Amino acid sequence: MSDTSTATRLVKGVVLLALLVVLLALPLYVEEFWLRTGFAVFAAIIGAVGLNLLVGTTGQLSLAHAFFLAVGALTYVYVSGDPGGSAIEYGGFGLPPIVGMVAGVVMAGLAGVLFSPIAARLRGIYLGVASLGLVFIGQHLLNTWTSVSGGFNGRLAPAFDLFGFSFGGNEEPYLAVLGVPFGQAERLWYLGLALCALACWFASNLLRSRPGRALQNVRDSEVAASVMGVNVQEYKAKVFLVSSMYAGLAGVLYALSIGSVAPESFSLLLSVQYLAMIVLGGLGSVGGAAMGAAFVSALPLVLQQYSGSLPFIVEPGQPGIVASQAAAFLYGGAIVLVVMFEPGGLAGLARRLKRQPRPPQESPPVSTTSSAPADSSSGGTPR
Amino acid sequence: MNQFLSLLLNGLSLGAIYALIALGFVIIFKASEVVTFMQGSLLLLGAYLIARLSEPIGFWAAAAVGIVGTAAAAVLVERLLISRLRGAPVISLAILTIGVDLIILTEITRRIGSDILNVGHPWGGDAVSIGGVGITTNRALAIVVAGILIGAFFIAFKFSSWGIAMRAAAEDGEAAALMGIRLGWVSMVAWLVAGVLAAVAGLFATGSPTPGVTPAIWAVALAALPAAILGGLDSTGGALVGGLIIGVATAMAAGYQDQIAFLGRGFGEVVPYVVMVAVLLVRPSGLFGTRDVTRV
Amino acid sequence: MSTTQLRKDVRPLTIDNVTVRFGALLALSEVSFSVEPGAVHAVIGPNGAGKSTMFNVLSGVYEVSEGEVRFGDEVLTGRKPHQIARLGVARAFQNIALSGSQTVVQNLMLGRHRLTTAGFVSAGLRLPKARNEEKRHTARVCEIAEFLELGNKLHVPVGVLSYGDQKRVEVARALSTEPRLLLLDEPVAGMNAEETARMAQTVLEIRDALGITVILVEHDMGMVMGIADRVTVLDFGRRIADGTPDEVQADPEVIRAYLGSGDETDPAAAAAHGTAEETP
Amino acid sequence: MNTNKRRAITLVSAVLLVTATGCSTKAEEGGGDTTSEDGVKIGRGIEGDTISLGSLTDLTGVFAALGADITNAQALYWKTLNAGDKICGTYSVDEIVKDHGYDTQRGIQLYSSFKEDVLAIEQTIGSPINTGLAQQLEADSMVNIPGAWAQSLTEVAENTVVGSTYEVEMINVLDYLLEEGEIEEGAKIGHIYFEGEYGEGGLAGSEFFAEQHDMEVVEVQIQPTDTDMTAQVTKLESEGVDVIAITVAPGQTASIAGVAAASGLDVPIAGNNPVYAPGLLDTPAGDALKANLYVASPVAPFDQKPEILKAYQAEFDNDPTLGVMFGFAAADVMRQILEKACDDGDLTPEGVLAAKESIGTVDTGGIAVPLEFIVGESPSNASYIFKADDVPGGAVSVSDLYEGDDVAAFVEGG
Repeated sequence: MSDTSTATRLVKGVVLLALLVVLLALPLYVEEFWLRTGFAVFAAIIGAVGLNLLVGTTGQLSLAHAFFLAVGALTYVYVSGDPGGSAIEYGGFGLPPIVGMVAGVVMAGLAGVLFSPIAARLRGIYLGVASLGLVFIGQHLLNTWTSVSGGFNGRLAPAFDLFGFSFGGNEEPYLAVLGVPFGQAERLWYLGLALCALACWFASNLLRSRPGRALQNVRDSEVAASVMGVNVQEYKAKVFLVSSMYAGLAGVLYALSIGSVAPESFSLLLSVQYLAMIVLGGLGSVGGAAMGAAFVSALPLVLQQYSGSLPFIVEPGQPGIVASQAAAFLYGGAIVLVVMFEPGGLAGLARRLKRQPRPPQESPPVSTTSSAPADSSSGGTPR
Repeated sequence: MNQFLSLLLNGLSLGAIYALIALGFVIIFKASEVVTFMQGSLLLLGAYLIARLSEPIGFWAAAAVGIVGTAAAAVLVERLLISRLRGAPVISLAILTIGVDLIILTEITRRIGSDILNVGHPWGGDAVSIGGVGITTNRALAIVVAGILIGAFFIAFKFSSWGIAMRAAAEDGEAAALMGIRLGWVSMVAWLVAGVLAAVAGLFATGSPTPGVTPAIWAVALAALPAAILGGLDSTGGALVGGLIIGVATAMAAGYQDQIAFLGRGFGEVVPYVVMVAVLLVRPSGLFGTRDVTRV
Repeated sequence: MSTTQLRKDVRPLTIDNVTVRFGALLALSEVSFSVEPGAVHAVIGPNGAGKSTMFNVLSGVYEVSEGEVRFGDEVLTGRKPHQIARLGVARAFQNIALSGSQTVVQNLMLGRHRLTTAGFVSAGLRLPKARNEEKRHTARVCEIAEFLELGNKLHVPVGVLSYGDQKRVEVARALSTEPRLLLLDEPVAGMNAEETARMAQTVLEIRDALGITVILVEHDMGMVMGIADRVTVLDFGRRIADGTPDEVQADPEVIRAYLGSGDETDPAAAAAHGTAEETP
Repeated sequence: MNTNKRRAITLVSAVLLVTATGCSTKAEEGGGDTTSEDGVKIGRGIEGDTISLGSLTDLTGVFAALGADITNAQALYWKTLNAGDKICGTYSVDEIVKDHGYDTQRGIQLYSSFKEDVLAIEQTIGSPINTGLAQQLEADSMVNIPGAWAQSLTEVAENTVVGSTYEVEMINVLDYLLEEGEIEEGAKIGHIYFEGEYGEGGLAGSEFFAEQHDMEVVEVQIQPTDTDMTAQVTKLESEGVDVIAITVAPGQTASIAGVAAASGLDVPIAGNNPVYAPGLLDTPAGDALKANLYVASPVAPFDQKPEILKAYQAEFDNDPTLGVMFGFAAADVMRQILEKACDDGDLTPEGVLAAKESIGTVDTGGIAVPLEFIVGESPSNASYIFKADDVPGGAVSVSDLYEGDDVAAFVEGG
C-alpha cells in the first residue's frame, strides 16, 4: 500500500465517521417530517445500492426494480400483518415483524432467481425492456391477487418491533434521550440508519473484493471475464439475486415508511426514479448511489416544504411551476447534464473535487457488444 | 363472428399506430445504437402542437406544423445530445432519453393541465363500415396512412442513398465510416424520420375513439416498446409485425375478457408485455432480430 | 539466459482437424498442428486468415464445428471459457479488455479469480478467510506487476495508463492466473520499436522464468521470427505452413500468401501494420 | 499513522460529546391545550385568531383536474369567509396545501410535515393515500374530508365523506333511468369500471340494482391509462346491452360515448360522479354525450347554483368541473363542523371530531346532498341527476334530489 492511498483512506474514514455522528445526533434536533423523510431516504439508498450492483457494476439494465420492491413490501405485510380489510378482505400470518422482514428479503431474492434464467438469456437492452414487462405484469398480479395485496387501495403495514422494542404503533417501552421523547419517527430513523449502513458496508466490501472485480469485468468485457475464469452466467444470476434482495429490504422499509402498501406505488415510475438515482449518483459507486437516492427521493419534498421561499416555484393552485413539477424538471435536467458532462455522477464530481486522477471517458473498457472490429487498428484509439 | 371481425379491425388500427412508433424505435436504434425512451413524449408533443394550433390556423396547417415541429425536436435532441455521445455505453444513452422524456412530458402535462384538448380532425367522430363492421373514420385513416408511410419508408430504406448508408452503418459503423458514410448524417435523418412517425402516430392515437389529447397518451408509446422488441430491435419488418401483433392481441384480450377471466380482470393492459416476454424466452433477439456474434 | 526449466504440469497442446463455420463462412478449415510444452509458438497469417478465430477456439469463446483441441489428456473443445481458464489456459487480449476504471492491482486480481474462493457472502461480510486470501494474492500480484515493470503504477486506474502500459497490464493479468499455457494476442500491435523489443524480451523471460508454453498471434514478423521456436502459418482459414522460423520463411506458399494479400487488406489496417510484410 | 488515527478518534469523540451535551431544541416542546379569551378550548392548529387547515391534493398527477378545481374553490371559499363572518366570529382560516402528485409515499410524508400545525384536513385526494393515513388520522384525531366516496372511507370516524357512496350513486342513476322508462325490468347492463374501490363500488351498486330488477350485468374492467374503449364497447355491443353503466374518468366517458355512437349502440349511459367534465362537450363525442349520458352526483350541477360558477370564473380562468362544487361543499361542511365545535366550546382536534360526530344532518344550502355522518354508513341516500348540455357549467339537472327506491334496501342490507 502506498502512502497516498493510506492517507486518503484515513481522510475518508474520518469523513464517514463524522457523517455517522451527525446522523446519529440528528433526531435530537430535527422534526418528525425530516426524520420520516430521512427514513424514506435510507430505504431508497438501500434500493439504489442494490440496483447499482446490477446496473452500474455489472452492466445489466433492469427496469424491474419496482417489482422486487413490491415483492419485499408485500411479503412483509402478508407474513407479519394480520388478516383484515373491509371492502376487500386480505389474509396474513401475523408473525413477528423481524420474520416478515427476513421473509421479504428472501422472497424478493427468490423472485430474482426465478427471473434470472430469462435475464441470463437476454443481453443489454433486451433485458431492460423484458424487465419493464415484469413491472406491468407484477402490478397486474398484485391488483388481481387481492387476498395478499388488499387490492387497489392496498393494506396496512404492521409496525416494526424487535424483541418487544417497538418502532411504531404503541411506542413501547417509553424512551426519551436528553429530554427528547423517542417516538416512532425517531426510532425508525435509527432502524433505517443501521440497515442502510449495513447495506452500504456490505456492498462496498463486495465491490472491493473478488466477486466485485468479476462483476465489473463482466460489465466491461464479458468475454474477457469468462476467459479469466469467471462463470459469467452464474455471476449474472448471483448479482440479480443480491440486487433483488436489496430491493426486497428497501421494499420492507418502504412499507414501514408509508404505513401501508398499495400496488399502485410500485409502478414503472418508481423503477425510473431508481435508475435516475444511480445515474445521478454515479454508476457503480456505493457512495454515489447513496447521494443519488437522497437527491431524487428528498428533492420533491424539500422543494414542497420550501416552495414559499423559492422564487421560481409557486404555491399549489397558482399558475406557474409547482414544486413537484420543479422537482421533475430538476432531476430530468440533472440526468441529461450528468450523462453529458460527468458520467461519473455525483461520486465522480466528488472525486474530481478531491483532484484524484480519473480515467478519461474514451478509455477502455472495450465493450464486446459494440462492434469493435477484429483487427488491432482500433486498439486503444478512440472512435 | 362480428365481434371477432370488429376486434380484429380495431386491433389492426391500433397495431398500425404501434407500428409507426415501433418503427421509430428501430430506425433510431439501427442508426445511432440508442434505445430511445422518449418516443412517448415526442408523440405527445406532436399531438399537443396539432391540438393547440388547429383552432387558430386550421387542422391541415396545424398537422403540418405539428409534424415538422416534432421532427425538429427529435433532430435537436440528436444534434445537441446524442451526436456528442457517440460510443457512450448503451445504458447511459437510454437513461439520457429517459431524462429528456421526463422534461418534455412534465412541461406538456403542465401546459395541458386539466384540459382534454380536441385535435380538431375534419372527420371528427365519423364512422365507416367495412364489410359490415364499424370503425371510426379516424382509425380507418390510421390504417391507410400508416400503410402508406411504412410502405414509403421501406422503399426509401431500400433505394435511397440514406437507406443504403444506414444499412451499411448498422452492419458495421466503423467500416461504413471508412467508406465515407457520414454517420452523423445517417443518425440525424433517422431521428427526423422517427419524429415524423411519432407525430403521425400522435395525430391518429388521439382522435376518435379516444377523447383528445391528454398526457395519458404518452403511455401509447410504452406499448409500442414491446412491439419493437418482440419484432427484433434491429428489424424494420419486425417493428411492423410486432406492432400488429401487439395491437390485435391487446384488442382481443380486452374484447374477450370473460374468456380469460382466470388471468384476472384488466388483463388486456399487460398483454403486450406478456406476449413480449413469451417471445423473448424462445427467441432472445426477437422474431426477426439478428443474434449478435461476439467479436474479440 | 536459457535456463528453461519446464513447469511439471505443462502439457503439449494438440489442435486436431479444427473447422469453424459461421453460416456459410468458413473461418477455419481442418487446421491441425501441435505445440510443444515450453515452446514459444507463433501463429501468423494475413488479415482474415483465422488467427483470432483460432485463439477464440483455444479459449473456448467459439465452438468448433468439427475437430478437437487437447491440452495433454484434457479435451478443451466443448468446454466453456471459464472452465478452460480453470485448466490453466490464460489469454491476453488484442483489443485491450481491461476494466478501465479499476487500478492495475484490481485488474490483476481478476486474474486470481480461478485461484481464489471468496464468494458474495464472505467478501461482503469481510470474513477473515476472505481478507487473508485477498492479502496473500495481492502480494503475489504485485510481484507479477513488478516483473512487467508496472511496479510504480499499482494503484493507478488502468484507463489513464499509456497504451503500451495497458498492453503490459493485459499480459500481467493473464500471467496472474498462473497459467500453464499463455495465449498472447498481438502483444506488440501499435507499439513502437523500443516497446516492441522490450515486450519480445519479456515474452522470452516469461517462458524462461515460469517454464510455460506461450502461443503468440502477431503481425510483427521481426518479433515473431526473433523469438518463436516454431511458427504456424494460416491463410484463409487453412494451415499453409508449420515449422521453424527459417523453414517457414523459405516456404513459397507463405511468401505467396503474404505478397498476394497485400493489396486486398483494407487501407486502415495496412497502415497500422506497416511492419506486417517485412521479413528480416 | 497511529497518531493520525488517534487524533481522528479524539476529534470525533469531541464532536460527539458536544452534540450530546448541547441542549436539544426539540426537548423543549411543550404544546398542550389552552383556552382562548372567550372561553373556547383551543389546541393544535390555532395560532392567535387563525385556524390552519391542511390539504393533501393532487395538482400534478392523474387527478390533477379534480385537485386543481377543489383547491381553487376552497381557496375562494375561505377568502370570502375571512373577509366576512369568519369562524366563531373570530378566526380566519389559513390553508396549508400540499401537492403529492398522487404518489402515496409522498402523500404520507407530507401529512407528517403539517400534522402538528393543522386543526383538520379539508381535502385528501387518492384512495391509497386515505387508506395509508387511516391509522394516523385516528391517532391524531384529525378530521379529514377525502376527495373520494368509497364505502370503506366511512368506516374511519375521522373521515367526513361529502356525498353518497359510489354504490348508492350508481343505484340512484339506474333507478332514475328505470323510472323514466329509459330502461326496462329485465334489461341487460353493460358496466365498464376502473380497477379499485371507485370502479368496484359502482359495480357493487349496479349488481345490487340488477338483482332487484331481474337484470343481468356484463362487466368489463379497465385501467385508468386505457383511453381507447373500442374493444370494450364492441364487446358490450355484441352482448346486446340495453344500458351502459360507467365508473371511469372523463376521458374514457368520451371514448365510450363516441364508440357507442359510431357503432350504432344507441343506449343510455349511466355514470356516477367523476365520469364527466364539461370540456368533453368539445370532443367529437359531444353530441353523443348530450344525447345519452346521465350522471348521479353528490353535488348540484352549476345550473342550480349559477352564482358559484360566476364567482369562480371571476377568480380563475379554467373550465370548471363539478370539483368546484365539491370544493365549496367540503369547505362549507368544514365550516359548519368548526362552528359547532366553537359553540360547544372546544376547538381542539378532539372537540372538532366530537362536533363532527354530533352535528346531525348537515345542509349546505343545496350545494351538496344533505349529509349525516354515521360511521360505516353512506352519509346520504340521495344524489343529483344531471345530463350534459351546452350551458354554462356544461350540465343541467333533470331532477331534484333523487333517492332511488332500492337505496334504503341496499343501505340496510349492506
